[in-house]
Order: sequence, then structure tokens, then C-alpha cells
Amino acid sequence: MNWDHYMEKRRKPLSEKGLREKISQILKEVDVVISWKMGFDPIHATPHFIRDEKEIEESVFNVFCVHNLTTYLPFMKEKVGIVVKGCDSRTLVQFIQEGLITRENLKIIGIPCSGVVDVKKIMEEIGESPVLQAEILDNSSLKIRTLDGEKFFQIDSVLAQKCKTCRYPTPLIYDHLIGEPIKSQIGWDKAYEDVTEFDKKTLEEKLSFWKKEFEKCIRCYACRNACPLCVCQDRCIAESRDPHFVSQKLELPEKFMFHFIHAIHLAGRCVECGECERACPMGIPVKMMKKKINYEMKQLFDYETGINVDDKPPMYTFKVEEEKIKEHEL
Amino acid sequence: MRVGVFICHCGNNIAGTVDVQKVAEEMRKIPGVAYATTYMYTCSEPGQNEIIEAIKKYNLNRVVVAACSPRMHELTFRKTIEKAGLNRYFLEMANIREHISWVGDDRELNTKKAIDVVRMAIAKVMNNKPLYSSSFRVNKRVLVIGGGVAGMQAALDCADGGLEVVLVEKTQSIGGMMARLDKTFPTIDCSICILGPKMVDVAQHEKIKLYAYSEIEDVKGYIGNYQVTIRKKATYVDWKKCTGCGLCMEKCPSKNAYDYFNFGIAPTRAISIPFPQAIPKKAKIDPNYCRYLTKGKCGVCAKICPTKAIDYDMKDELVVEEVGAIIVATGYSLMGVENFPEYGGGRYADVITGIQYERILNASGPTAGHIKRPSDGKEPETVVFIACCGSRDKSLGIPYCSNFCCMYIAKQAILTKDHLPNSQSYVFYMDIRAPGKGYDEFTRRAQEEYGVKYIRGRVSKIYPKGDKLIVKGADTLLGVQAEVEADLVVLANAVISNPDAAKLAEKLRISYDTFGFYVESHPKLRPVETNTSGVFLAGACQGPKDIPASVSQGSAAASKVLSLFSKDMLESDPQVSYVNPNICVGCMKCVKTCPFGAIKEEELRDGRKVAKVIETVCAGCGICTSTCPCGAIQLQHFTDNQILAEVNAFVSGK
Amino acid sequence: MSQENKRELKIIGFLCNWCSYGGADTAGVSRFKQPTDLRIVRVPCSGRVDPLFVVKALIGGADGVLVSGCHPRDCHYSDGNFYARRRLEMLKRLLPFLGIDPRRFRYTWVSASEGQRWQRVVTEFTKLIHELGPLHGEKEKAFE
Amino acid sequence: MGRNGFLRKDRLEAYLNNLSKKGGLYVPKEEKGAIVFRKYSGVSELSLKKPATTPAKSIIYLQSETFFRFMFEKEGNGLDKVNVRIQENMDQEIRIIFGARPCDAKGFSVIDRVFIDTDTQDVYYKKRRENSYIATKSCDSPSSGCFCISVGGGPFDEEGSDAQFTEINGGYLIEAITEKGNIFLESELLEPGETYLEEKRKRKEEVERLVKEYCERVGKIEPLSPKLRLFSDEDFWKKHLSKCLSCGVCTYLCPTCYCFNITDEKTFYEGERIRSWDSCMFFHFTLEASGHNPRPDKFKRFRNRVGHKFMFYPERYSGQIACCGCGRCVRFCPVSVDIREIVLELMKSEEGGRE
Repeated sequence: MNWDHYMEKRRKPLSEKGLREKISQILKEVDVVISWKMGFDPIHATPHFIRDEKEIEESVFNVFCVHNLTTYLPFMKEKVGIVVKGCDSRTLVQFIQEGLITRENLKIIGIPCSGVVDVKKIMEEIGESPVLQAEILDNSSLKIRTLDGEKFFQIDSVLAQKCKTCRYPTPLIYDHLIGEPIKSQIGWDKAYEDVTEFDKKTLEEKLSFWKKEFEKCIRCYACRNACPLCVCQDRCIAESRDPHFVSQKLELPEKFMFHFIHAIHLAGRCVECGECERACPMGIPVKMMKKKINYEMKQLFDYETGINVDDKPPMYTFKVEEEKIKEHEL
Repeated sequence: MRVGVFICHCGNNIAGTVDVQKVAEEMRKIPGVAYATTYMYTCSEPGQNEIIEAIKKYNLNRVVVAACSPRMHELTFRKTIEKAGLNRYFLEMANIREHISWVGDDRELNTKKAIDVVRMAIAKVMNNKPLYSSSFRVNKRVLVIGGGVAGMQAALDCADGGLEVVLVEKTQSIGGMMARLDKTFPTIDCSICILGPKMVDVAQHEKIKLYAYSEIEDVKGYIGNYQVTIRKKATYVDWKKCTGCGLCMEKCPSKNAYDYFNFGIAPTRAISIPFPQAIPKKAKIDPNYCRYLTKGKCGVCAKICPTKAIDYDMKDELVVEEVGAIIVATGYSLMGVENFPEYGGGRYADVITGIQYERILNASGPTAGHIKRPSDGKEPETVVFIACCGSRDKSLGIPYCSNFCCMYIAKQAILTKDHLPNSQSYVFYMDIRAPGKGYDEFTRRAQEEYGVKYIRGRVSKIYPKGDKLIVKGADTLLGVQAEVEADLVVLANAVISNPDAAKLAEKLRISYDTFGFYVESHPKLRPVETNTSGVFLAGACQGPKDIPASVSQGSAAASKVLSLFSKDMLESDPQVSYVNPNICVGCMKCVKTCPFGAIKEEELRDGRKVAKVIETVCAGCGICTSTCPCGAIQLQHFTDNQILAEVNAFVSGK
Repeated sequence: MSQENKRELKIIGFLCNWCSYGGADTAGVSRFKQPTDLRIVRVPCSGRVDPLFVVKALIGGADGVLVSGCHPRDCHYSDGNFYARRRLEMLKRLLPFLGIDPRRFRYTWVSASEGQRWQRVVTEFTKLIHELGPLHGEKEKAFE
Repeated sequence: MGRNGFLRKDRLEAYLNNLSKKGGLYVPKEEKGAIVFRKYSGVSELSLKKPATTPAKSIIYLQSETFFRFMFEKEGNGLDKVNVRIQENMDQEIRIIFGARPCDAKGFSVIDRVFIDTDTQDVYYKKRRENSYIATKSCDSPSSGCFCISVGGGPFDEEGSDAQFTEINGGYLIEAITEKGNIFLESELLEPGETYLEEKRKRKEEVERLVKEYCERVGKIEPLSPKLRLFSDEDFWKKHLSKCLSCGVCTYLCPTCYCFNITDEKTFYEGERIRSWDSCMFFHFTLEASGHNPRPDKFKRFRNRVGHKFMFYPERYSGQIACCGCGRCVRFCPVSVDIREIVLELMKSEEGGRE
């Protein structure tokens, strides 16, 4: 896999000063700016809602800024300023495609991103030992001091999965861009290797794989609530009695049903920000199903989510002659 | 919940292969089923009374009828339970005839299947809600598409019935195919003489608004309230000024325009009036041949037109008409002669089609009624008619019979004899189909009185010999080769649907068969209705028809419209979608997918934006329901829970 | 499915009212014999068929699911089957990813006049499902 | 009570095998990216190094349990008479939990007060609780987000545990805490433990020091005063909770959350009445039939959660906080909402703490 572009870019750290200046600039035009600040420990960032100049100082951007902040946007009444990475920006494009946000009420600060870390991996490595200090050395490695001592990580070794195949490091839509645009060398099919690889397994293997994974599901709906495109949120049919698709039982059929609902409702909409998977406390690869559908959307309709504001989500339109769909005659 | 289940024997149709008693027994075991019985003919009057009495006796509040297809009798039984005071939507039908007893022989398995299917119906009916139809105003204007004899008849009947009629004709004049005919069978009376007056009536009727040389651009709305956009094609002649004097036609230097009215049997002018009796009698320029419009110079007609009606810059114009019902009478087309190479069609000038010959016979035709063959204008002595050219020919994809060829061949043969007493006509045919009143007699007259020689058999090929055409064929009755030296060959070419029939059907949302003919709702019982309420059919657009059939369908369609409009308000079908504003999150995906634009955005008091269904526009397809991610918009009577209830009742077996 | 093999499998079909349901009726009127495993749910339009119905049926205990609507362009509601085609194709391609044999689900178009075609569809689909065998065990469902 | 025994690591397998004969033995297991309690199936999957992702709560207080099944049945062939047959589903299984953490066990005591120490007892929970035996593993280091000591617990806290074992000298010192705890000592595989007590004490001090040090950043968390004005300051909550996703991670991973929902899951004419966990973070939690929702905003829901754990519950149960400081809600929150931060700010606010 080719990392050069990441490495090379990491040597140019982003100036948080520049970011804060931009924020204070747009804070004059909007009611709230959504950014990141550091959370309960030095390796956890957390979304930061800035309504007051004083709060700007806290805002940061670094490899721990994993959250896709756009998830808060749909149906937000106020004028919002938001900081997005390349991947996050695709959500905005998708929102606009679906008319879920009004561009006018939005000010976008784009940040070309060279990848964020998978905090779970780090926690795994340090055995969940409390982190006292974290340092980014020469922009390619991390020094993390825990109660049990110090540990060093090559950032690329703990990079979030989605970053390893990131095709859009630079935001696709923004009002202000901070830092130099980054290009990705990663081809479309490369990004979907995991899907195609997994699909090679036998049906039995795949079924038992998902059974094992869903077995862990506790139906906390973190995957759903973290998903920026799950617009139903509180009205999700997974919790409703009318329609009554899923019972409240905690058995596999219910879990399968729920994850089918999640995936199918995101058909041609999922921008693969990976928040569902990141939010899952049980480590279920919830994103895979959606990626699979996206893969097929590309095959069928040559459609990629969140790239072009003028596209139409494929499930809400049609062609009289579908070139790629061959009717399934027996 | 007190469900009553009524299982129909349908004589032996169902009871023959389904143990209806067993089914009833099983249903009795189901909690919530307060009554289950079987009946010989549930749809019969006593059968329906049984239901009504049972409802009262056992105070049932839901009814399941297991019988034939709901497409057949759902309405019947809805009315039945309504009589007994139940809301009509508390009925479900289980189709145990078409889907079970008629398609399976294994009594045991059929019975098992019937039990499941009835259980599913019970599961659904338990989830049914009472629905009430609201009523809406009807716009008592009717659109008639097509000014042929069927369309004219429909238009006149409607207009005489007091309705405002909008008549849209694609060509320059109304009259259609009939206006082109010389005489009509079996009476041999002059076609235009009987059609002409009708055409004048149409023109003069104050209730009929005629759009000639116009086409349907777009159809919006629903029964009672359609908005139809009509494209008035540019004629380059201001018809308000044109008096139809015909001066322009005489003077027009472009003499080789294709004559659609005469099926190209002879050329016409670039500016023309198709025929003397044309209605409206107005000139029209054919832009493909007009020198001014093609080359930019000429302008003769403009110069000589006494009323200065010529307008070379004329553009198409779109007008919108609002109507409450639509009658489709777009007629048919004919297969071109070039489709029959084996007969030298297109290669030999003297191989022509029936309709072309009709024009030659016609007094107002290019030859003024003198039979002259196209090649050299000689009067033919021997004329050969070939029946079923294309029709009943699977190789050309036309398995059907064109219905009236046998008759007009006989007619044309007779007329030929009348015109040229020394002539001899031959007819190659497969079968003679003359079922109508006086039809068979007519074909016999052709043979017996006019000595027309009928040869049963197909023509294998035609080739020229001198100025004659050798027609080689087989006489299957005598089992010999037949060979005729002909001066003129007339092909009874197949009736086909209009090339743009499908396009129009899609605009009207009516269905059409593989041949492009429109499909009626029921071949026997609803011959002029379509599955789209408010749209009716008349004439050959539904399939090949002769004049009397077309006329009667025209009247039939008109009477349908008249009875539809006898009410001021129509009942709206309550099986439409409904949005629960408490659940709707306002993502408006339903708005994106609704084919009818029946969903709009609405702002609630608390400022939330939600979807709202315009009931009268909603057609009840339910696309919105399967689009809505949160199940906020539900198609009444086919809600998610109703369908899921059926699914569960079967798959979970509980 | 037939006299010799009476073990039926659970096959459920969602048919649009205007074309396929009518087609099934036509098949009945013309007495075109069919296997008996299929149970039909009538819906107004194939566009009404939520892919989740199919999933629910398969997870809930069906061995095969069939969806049938009007031929493209012939939809009584003009666009329904166009949407259905996209959604159901998407589903068909998703199923194997979860380990469900896509052949257990099929969507097709049968018009009200195509009784014979309906007979063929039912016969062949039922045959196929029997070749694949039951998706769920007598006791335990495939997803438990 | 002081009854104890020492188990050599190499005997663990045999020990657990025997234990599993006495009832359903539940142990923490590694399952790709999560540690969850599962029926014991061999020592190899046993994972004791860090606290489980999901607390032991779900073994006794099932996330979803069937109270009873019901079937509507016709009486004979009588068309009218319909009877409902009820089939009770009282769980009799003996449950042995091995390897939960002290905070997990403390969690049970919080739930017990509500479901058992009351005159309206929850028979289903009570039965399972009575039939369960809990051996906790004392912690040997704090985990990220832990704050047990801040809420009056500790790495060796005994509340709620029947027995506790400490990993020392290549083995485990197992000490009974309650009568029930003896079940963990009835094994000939154990050696006398006395000799290891001193070693354990040392370890205890050391670990407690470590944890205290880490918890000091948080400080002592005490019940909140009902008079707290800041509590009704919406801006305060908005500031902290704008980022909340209102998912169920914090509540479903919490050893002390016990809110539930009861639904009838019915198909056609039979079904079951089930009790399943609910989460006060969910919109549906307080949604009323009318469509009105007293807690429409996520910050109101979270405020209720804080209130419940640190104000209403202590008020009701003699100053006991409904939090065991396991830190899961902090550690696993997708957006790192930190309940400690919020409670501390509330305490600091002028009339905070106790009256």
C-alpha cells in the first residue's frame, strides 16, 4: 500500500492558530461553530460547540479528531459554521443532494487531512491503561505515556481503517480551506478490496461471520445515532410498533433485521465516514454492509456518494432503460 | 375482533380440488374467528344474503371471503358487507380459485394452501382500518383524442349530452381513415357522403372545441380533474384568416410533396388542403417541401393569398385544457407496402396497398375515381387482391387478424367490376372472415354476381413480365399451382397500431399490449374502460375494427362519460397515502419518488416541516410508503403492518 | 410441490395488483397447472414492495421470496416498477454478502395477459427453491 | 469471614471445569474487539486482563427476558369462547459469575435496592439474583476513565461480591465474602490461602494507591443537592450535551442502570410478554401516547440521567450514589461525553455538594 502522500504531508503540521483565527472570523457570521477540543484524556478528542469567543482557544485539530461533526447538522435551525476533513465533507455534499441542509446557513472550514488514528487500536495496545500524556513526534509517530509507562506508535500503524484507503483527503466542498490540498493515489477498487475480499468467502462462512458479529450487538443504536445520514434518528422503525419490523427481543433475527434496515436505508447514501463502526462499543464491523451496497451502486449506476452536489441518490430516481441491470430470467 | 369467514365452493370450481369444509374447520380454530362457513355460490344473491345475515346474527366486525380473485368480486362483497352496516374496507378476499383450485390437482396440497391463504387474509383483515372516501368536484368537460369516426361519434354524443368537448386531431382534418374510403361494405354507400355531414356537425357544434393538427403533449391530474397540455403544431398558415379557397395550392411551385392523405399514391403540393370535404378546410404548409422554408426563397403562396394568411415564422403553440375525462380514439396505422418484398412491394409501381387502391377508386382521389394503374395510367384488366398481407403472419410478428380486409377486398373487387366491366379480379386468401350482418352474403355476391375468382392459397412470388405482373401462388383447394397475369396487384396490408401509441399510453398511464393496441379493463364486461379510471377507449386503437364497431364504441365511451358526469361530485378512493406528522422527520424522500406529485411539504405550527399527501391526486401506488425510512407515510389498506401481518401469518406459521 | 414430493417449502410472492396478480388470475382461468408452494400477497404496485419485506420474510422463515410487477414502462402508476427494479436489484446483490443465497429471492415482470409466463415463473422458481432446499431447519431458523 | 484458598494458575482450567458443573458458569471472553460475558467453554478464551466491555449485569438482569408466553385458544370448536393460556417463564438456572470486577458487583447492589429491597419486588430479577454466585477479580490497575474511588468504591471493593480473587504469585488468592462465596472455595484444587494474605495486602495497598492517584484528578463525587440551581440552567446542559448522540452506550454498558420497558410481542394469536432494557437517552423513553414528550431534547434526557444517579437515587436510598465508577460510559462514549466533568462542575457550583 502506498503511504507516501500521507507521510510527506504529515511533515507539514496544521497550524491550529490558523484554524482558530478562521473560527473566530466565521463565528461573527454564524450562531455556532462546531469544531474539536481534547476530551477526558490526551488521546480522546471530542466535538466542540463554540458559541463564545472564549471557547475558541480550546479548539484543536490533530490525529485524534476522528468525529464526523456533520452528523449534528440535519434539521439544525441555527446558522452553523463547521470544520470538516475530506471524508466529512462528502456528508455535506450528500446532505445537499438530499436537501437536508440549506447551504446558505452553513459556513464550512475545510481541512486537508492526512489521516486520523483509530483510538480503539491504541486503547487495545495500551490495555486501556489510563493515558496521562500523548505527543505527536515528527508528525509520523506518537508517544503515549500511560500509568504503565511510555509507548511509541507509528501513526500509520494505528491509522483508522477508512484513512488507509482514503480517496478524498481534501474537502470537496468548503468556504475556507486551511493548509495545502492533499492528493490521494488510491484507486476506487483499492478502496473496496475489503468488500471484494470478504465476498469471496462461501455463503456459510459469511452467514456465520455475521452471526458471530451480531451476537455481540446490544442494540444501543450508537451506530445509528452516530450516522450523519440516519435522518430518522428518534423515529427509526427499529423502535416503532407501527410499522413493526423488529421486536424488542435481543435475539439474532432482530439484530439481523436491524442491521438490514440500517444498511438498506443507507443504500446509495452512505458516505463511508465510518462513524457507525467507530461508535460501536462492541467492535462490530457495521460499515461493511453499507460499503458493499456502495460498491454495487458504483457497479450499477456508476454512482459514488457525496461527490457531486448535483447527483441524484440512485434509490430516489431511475432510468427507463437500466444499462447495468440485467433482468433475472430463470 | 369478530371475523367471519365465508368459503365459496364456486360450484365445483373450488370444491372440486379444495376441501372447503376442512378449510372452514381450520378457520374455526383461529381465535378471533367468530364464524366460518362454506357456501355453494357466495357471489349469488342468496350467498350475499348469507353474509349479511351472519354479520347481524354473530355481530361480525370483519369479513373474509375465500372465493375467486378480488379483481373479480372484491367490489361485490364490499358492497355486501356495507349493506350489513360494516365499513367496506373490513373485507378481505382470499383467492382460492384462480390461484389454487384451478392451478393445482393435488387436493391435499390445495387444501393446505387454501388454509394458509385464508389465514393470511384473516391476519390482514384484523389489521384493517375503516376508510371513508371524501368526494371532490368533477370538471364536466371531456377530451377526445382522435377525430376519426369513433372519436367524432364520441364527441358528438357527449356534446349532444350537454358536455363540453375538446377534440384533438393529429392531422390537418378530422375524418380519419373513413374519410379516405370510397364506398363502405356491405352497403356500398359512399363513405364521405355519410361521414361528411357528421364532420360538419362536429365543426358546427357549439359545445365541441376542435384542435386540428394538434397532439397531446402531457397529461396531469386524475379522474374528474385532468390538466392536458396540447401542442398546436405550426401550420404556417393563420387559420383565422385562411378561407380554404385553395389558390395557394394551385400556385405552389413545389409539386412533389408526399401526400399523407393519399398514402403517397400521388404527390401533392407543399401547401395543401388534404381533400375537398376537409374539416377544418384550411391550408397547411409541409415544411419539408416548402421552398421558402427549406431554401429561404419563393414565398409564392404568401404573395397570392387573398387574406394574407401565410406566416412562415409560425411556431408550435402549447395550450392547456382542463377536463374531467378522456376518450382515446386514436385509430390505427397500416403496414407499408415496402414490407412485402416477396410481392415486389416498393419495387413495382403496380403493387399497391388496399388503402391506396381505395384512393384510386375514390372520386375525390388523385385519379378522380378512374381506375388507372400507377405505373403507366393504363386501365387494368386483371386485378389481383392478396389477403392477409402481414396479418396472421407470425414471421412479421403479427399473429392477429386485421378484421376487415376480407370485406374491403370483396368491396373493391365489386367496385372494380363496376368501374371496368371487362376487368377480372382474383383474390388469393387464407380464409374468408365475414361474420358481420350481411357480410357473408356480400362476399358471396362478389364471387357469384361479379365473378370475382377466389383462390384459396398464398402467393409465393410476383415478378414482372412485359408490362404485366406474374402472380405465382398455390391453389390449395385444387392442389395446383396458380398463376395469374395481373395488371395491378392490391395487397390487403395489415392493420398495426400507431407508431406513437405507446408514448401516448405512457402519458395517459393506460396499458397497451405487445402490438401497441390499448388494453381494456375487461375484454367482455368493460370493453371501453381502461384500468385508469377516467380514461376510456373507442375504435381501432384497442384493436382492428370496422366502421360499425368503431362507431358503437364511440357511443359506448360517450355514454360511460355521460354517466360518470351525471354526478357533480365523485367519491375519492380512500386507499391513498397518509402522513403521520408526529413521525415524519421531513426528509421529503417521498416527494422525490411520487410519480404524481401528490405529496407536498407542509409547515406545522411548531415550525417543523413535514410531508402532506394531496388525497385527490394520490393514486395509491404506495411507492412513498416503501421510500419512507421511518414509516411515517402509510398507504391506507396496504400499510406496512397489514402486509407484515400477512407475511408473518405465513412464514412464522403462528 | 407435487404428488410425489409432498414436503412443501415456504415461498412467498408479492404481486402487483394490475399486472402480475392479474397474470396469476389469467393462469388460473386458463388452468395452467403450477406447484403449490407459493403463497401470494397482493400489493398495489411492485413499487410498494419494501426490500425489508423480503428480508423480513427470509429471516422470519421463508425459503424463497418472489416479487413480480408490470413490465417496465407498463406500470399502472407509470414509475413504480422502475423504483422496484433498482431497490430489489440492490437487495439481490446485498443478500449474498450476509450469507443468504441470492437465488432465494427473485424479482420479475409478468403482465396480466401472460398466464403462461406466470406458470413458467412459478414452476421454475419453485423448482429452484426445492433444489436449494429449505433455508431454515425444522426446529432452528437460519438466523438463530 | 476470612475463609480463603489459593489456586495455582495451572489449576485454573480444572478449577473452572469443576465450577461449571455446579451451574451455568459465566466468564469474560474476548470476542473480536470486545470482552463479553459468555458461558464458560474452556480456559483458553477466558480474558481477565481488563474489565469486560459489557458489565456482568446482563447475566442476571437480562437485556431482554420473557416473563411469560401467551396463546389465545378456542375452547373446543366453540366459535365464541376464546381462552388465553399463559405459560410462565421463571428462570431457575444457577448462575456462577467468575471474573467480574468489583465495580460490576457494586452495580448489583444498586439494582438490588430497587428490585429486591422493596415491598414491590421484581420476582424475575430476585430469583436470578438469589440463584447467582459472583466471584470478582480485584483490579490490578485502573482503566482509562475509571473513577471507582471517587464514588466510594475501589479496586478491592467487596460490595456485591460473594467472593473475590486477587492475582498474585502466579496464582489467585480466592476469598469468600458471603456465605454464597463458599461455592468458590469448595474445591480440592485449592491450597490454604493464609500464607498469601500478607502478599495480597501489599498488592491491595499498591493498587489502591495507584487508583487513588488516578482518581484524584476527579476527586470525591458526592450526592448532589436537590437545591442545586445550576441543575435547572439549560445553557449549562446544552453546553455539555450539544455533542451527545443520545445513543444507548452509556446506559447499556452501565452496571447500575436498570430502566426497562415491557412489550407484548405477538404474531397473529400467540406471543410473549418481554421485559427489555430501556435507555433514558432514547427519545422513546418518555414519549407519551399523545405524541407529547416531556424530554424532547437530548440534554434534558442526559440531565435526567445525572439527576437520577447523583440526586434522586441518593435522596431515595440514604445517600447512596447510583454509580460505581467503572468508567465505561466515559471510555466508550462515541463522542467522549464525560459525566465526571459534568457532576464535578455541578458540585463546584455555589450551592453544590451537601447542604
